[in-house]
Amino acid sequence: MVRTIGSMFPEAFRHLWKKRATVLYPFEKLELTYRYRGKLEFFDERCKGCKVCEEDCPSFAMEIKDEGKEQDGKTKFRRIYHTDRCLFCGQCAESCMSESIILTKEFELAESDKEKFTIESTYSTEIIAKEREVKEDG
Amino acid sequence: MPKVTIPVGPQHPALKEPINFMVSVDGETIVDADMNLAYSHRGIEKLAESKTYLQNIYLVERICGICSHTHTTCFVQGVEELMGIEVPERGLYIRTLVAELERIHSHLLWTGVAGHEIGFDTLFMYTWRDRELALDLLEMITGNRVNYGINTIGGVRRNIKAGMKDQILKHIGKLEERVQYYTDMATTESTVLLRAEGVGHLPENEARKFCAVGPTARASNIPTDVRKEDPYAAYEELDFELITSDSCDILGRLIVRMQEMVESCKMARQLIENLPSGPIRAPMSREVPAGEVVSRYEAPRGECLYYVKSNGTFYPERLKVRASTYANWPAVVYSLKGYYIADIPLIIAAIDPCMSCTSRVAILDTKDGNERKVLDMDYLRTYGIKWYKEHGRGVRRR
Amino acid sequence: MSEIVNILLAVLYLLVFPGFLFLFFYGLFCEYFDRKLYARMQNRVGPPLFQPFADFVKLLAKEDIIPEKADKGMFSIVPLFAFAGVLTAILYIPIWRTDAVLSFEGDLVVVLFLLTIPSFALFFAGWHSTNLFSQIGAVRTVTQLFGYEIPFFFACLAPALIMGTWSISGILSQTVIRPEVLILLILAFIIAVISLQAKLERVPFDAPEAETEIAGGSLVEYTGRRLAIFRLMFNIKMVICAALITALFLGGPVLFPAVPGPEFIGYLLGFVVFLLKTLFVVFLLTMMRTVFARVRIDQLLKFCYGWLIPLSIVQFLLLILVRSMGWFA
Amino acid sequence: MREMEIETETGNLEKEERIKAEVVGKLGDKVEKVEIPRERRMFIYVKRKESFKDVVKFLKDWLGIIHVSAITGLDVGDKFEVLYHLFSYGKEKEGVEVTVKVSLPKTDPKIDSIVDLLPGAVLYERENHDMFGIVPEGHPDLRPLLLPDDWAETGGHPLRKDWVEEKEKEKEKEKEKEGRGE
Repeated sequence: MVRTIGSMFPEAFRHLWKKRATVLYPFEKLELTYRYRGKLEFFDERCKGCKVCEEDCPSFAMEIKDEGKEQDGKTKFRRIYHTDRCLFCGQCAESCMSESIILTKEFELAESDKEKFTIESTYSTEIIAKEREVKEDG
Repeated sequence: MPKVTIPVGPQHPALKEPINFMVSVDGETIVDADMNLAYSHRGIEKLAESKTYLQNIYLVERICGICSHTHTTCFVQGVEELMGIEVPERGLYIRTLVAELERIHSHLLWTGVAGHEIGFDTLFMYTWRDRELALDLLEMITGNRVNYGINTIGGVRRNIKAGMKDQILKHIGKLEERVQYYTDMATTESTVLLRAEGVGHLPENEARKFCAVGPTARASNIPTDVRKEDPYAAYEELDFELITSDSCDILGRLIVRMQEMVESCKMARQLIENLPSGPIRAPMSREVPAGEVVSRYEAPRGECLYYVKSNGTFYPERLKVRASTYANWPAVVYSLKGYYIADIPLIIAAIDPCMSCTSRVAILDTKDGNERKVLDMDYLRTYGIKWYKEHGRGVRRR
Repeated sequence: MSEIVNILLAVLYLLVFPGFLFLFFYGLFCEYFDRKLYARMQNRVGPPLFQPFADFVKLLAKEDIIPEKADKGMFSIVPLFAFAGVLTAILYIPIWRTDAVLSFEGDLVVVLFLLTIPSFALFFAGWHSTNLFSQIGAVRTVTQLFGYEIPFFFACLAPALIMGTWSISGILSQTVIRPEVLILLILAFIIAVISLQAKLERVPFDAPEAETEIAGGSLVEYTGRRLAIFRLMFNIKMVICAALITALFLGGPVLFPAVPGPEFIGYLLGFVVFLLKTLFVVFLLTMMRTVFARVRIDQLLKFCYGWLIPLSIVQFLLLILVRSMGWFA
Repeated sequence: MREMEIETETGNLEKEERIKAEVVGKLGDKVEKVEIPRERRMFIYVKRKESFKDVVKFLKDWLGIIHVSAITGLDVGDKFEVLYHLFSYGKEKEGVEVTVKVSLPKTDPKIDSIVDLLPGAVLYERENHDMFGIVPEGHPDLRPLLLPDDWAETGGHPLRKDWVEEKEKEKEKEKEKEGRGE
């Protein structure tokens, strides 16, 4: 076998004048792909309250609670999303039949206040006729 | 000369995760070694019994951060076999492509770690920088860099778009070039050869005896590779070589991994060029018929085995995971004997160890030494907060 | 009156320049230079200029722990002992002109002796920490000492042999007269730089403190102030060794050809030249640690006894031949 | 051309059938049944646990199956099942995963250790000892492997279906105490 000594020398020497490979986060940020799975965003008006997301979530980050019926007969729901439990797999968005869950590119979710990890909203199952956005991937 | 027993681990700079080797040394030579595993056992097999099959995909994905695709594919394959689903061709190809990219990134990572263990930090920095190329590709295809989340029962979740092909081919070309450079560099550089050649010798019969898998076995001249022997996904249609080395030492494992990366690049190119059209996933139901299945997969570190037993409900009755590192431990203990203390990190690192477990339990010896108590994470947290509230100032003043 | 001035001057020499203060800052700067170059060659960013200083201050503020089973006296005194050793050595090395602060016939041997003190200090520090890893590191330190010290001595004594004087200042003033002699010492220079790398316990010869093998070796139990002193000592040792090599093989602060002008300009220029030359030596050391993997302790000894010592003997014989032929007399 | 022929031949279940014929022929009374669910997969059901080691010995000596992939323990209600995932090395597409299945009564979960035959099984047997309390008789070293060293005294065997977490047990006890207090 051929033996050399210091065979990395030219490569190392060349790098003295090369731009660093390090990305100085948080001053520089890389461009994320549109497929990135970050914090969830909800279209409450589309949700039918089928609870598939709650059922499929591997980390119990999603809760949909029945709040009884409103005066006009619509069922009222409460959605609770725990960002601290969420592992951003995107299964809920995939399972969702009404496409009311969208994944955003937001990933800097650190908070010092624990309560901010729980995102709640109350809504009723009124489906607003809105043109459906086509999901980017099958 | 008296024998000294050195504890290597559970906390040791050479080990990235907790494991303990009690190494008996005579001077600088190792005479015996004993190991203690699972400092951080997560109980995933137990947990899996209480989750649905769909949820379990994401659970097993988190067994290992480096070969996350390995675990999901192995699991999903088993479940698909139980359900009798035929995965569309395109789905299999994408699955295989991600698997090969993962292999490249894992092997590059290993090369860097091995370099670090022998004090060659420049190699470490360069390989990890170039590993970004593979990670970028994975990010582009799957959306994430570590836990890809691309597998689902019946196929894959993300498609490869037409515009991606060029970039994938470009990156693979770059990767091939770099891999070739590292192969030339690492296999001729004298200081690397001094540390790798003849160290950690694991002869073929011993490797067979201890049931070594993956590159460890292949470097001991055992031509075993699940992709060849028991083809899954799209490997049957791919043209690649099974790399073995007869040197049986760490250099052999280095060469095997290096050349496997070249083969992986080749395979990725074939996959992207012959990507069939059609759907990427088949429809699936949530219920899995009763039955049992053994699923095998060639992880970057070697054979990975899943045993899934279903009882006809939403939840698996038993999920057995045998990750590849686990199979290689007896071989490591064997190959440690007779070498120097200085060789310990490299011999351990040579199998690319991955403990991949975390614990939620700590056993506390109370002061009298009789009572034992199980402390859970909540208790430890409140205890820590309390302690710092009481002692905080004193600590700072000192 | 002149006695008081002399004493004051001596204190100044010892504490400010070229003593403690200068060495402190220059040592930290050399660490920065070394780390920055190392990082740049690895395509990284590297530390900012004040990082080594910040590290030092941070370590001073850290909790100081002495292991229960350690020999407390030895554990505490050893870092100071090593530190004092290297600090004294600078007084014999020329920094801004051809003669050093102190010099006498034979000071080269004294400097070489002072520079071995840190290794022994490291041995005692490791041995008295009573930690398994530190004791292995201590034993390795001494084992390594027997490897590199012989070629380093041989290489450093080669200029003395050809110049006919055992004083560093004397060697330097001879070099000024006959700079062409340095060509004969190229081999000795290479040997000195390689064995210096082993002396400083840096990659590829860092087996005594190999982080991934024995978790930092001798210093594994050291924390806080004592570790800060040890680290500073390593930096200063690097500067002094580089300065010694500069003085012996590279002509020290002397600029060839000499620049005419007032004396203080010559001194200032000499100082700048000294800095540049020591930085060049540090650069060579950094380059070595960038492109090699660590060798095992047995391989190091094999290398020292198989290559460095025979080569240094060859160099010696060459010089003896040259001297006996009277070519450079 | 010949290689091609061999490939197509192994496409059907010839290799598996061959192993099956050997096993059934030579060990007829010891083996309950042999299943071939698909290509390269086999399940051998052993009748009685006493004769299990003979089956492994036969597989090793006659068929050269020496690779232990894993050993799975299984809690099926009234008994334990132990699955030995063995692997027969082969050329391209010829490897066969042979799973040997044995049942053990829960009251007496003991089985012969196969470490003396196949040393690679050493860790897997220890693992099952930890997780199910299945005792491999003749195993050289049965210290806890995955569980903490002092676990077995108090903790039980976590992968058994009736296992309850220590914390849960304590909670239950506390509840009982509270109930009594009221």
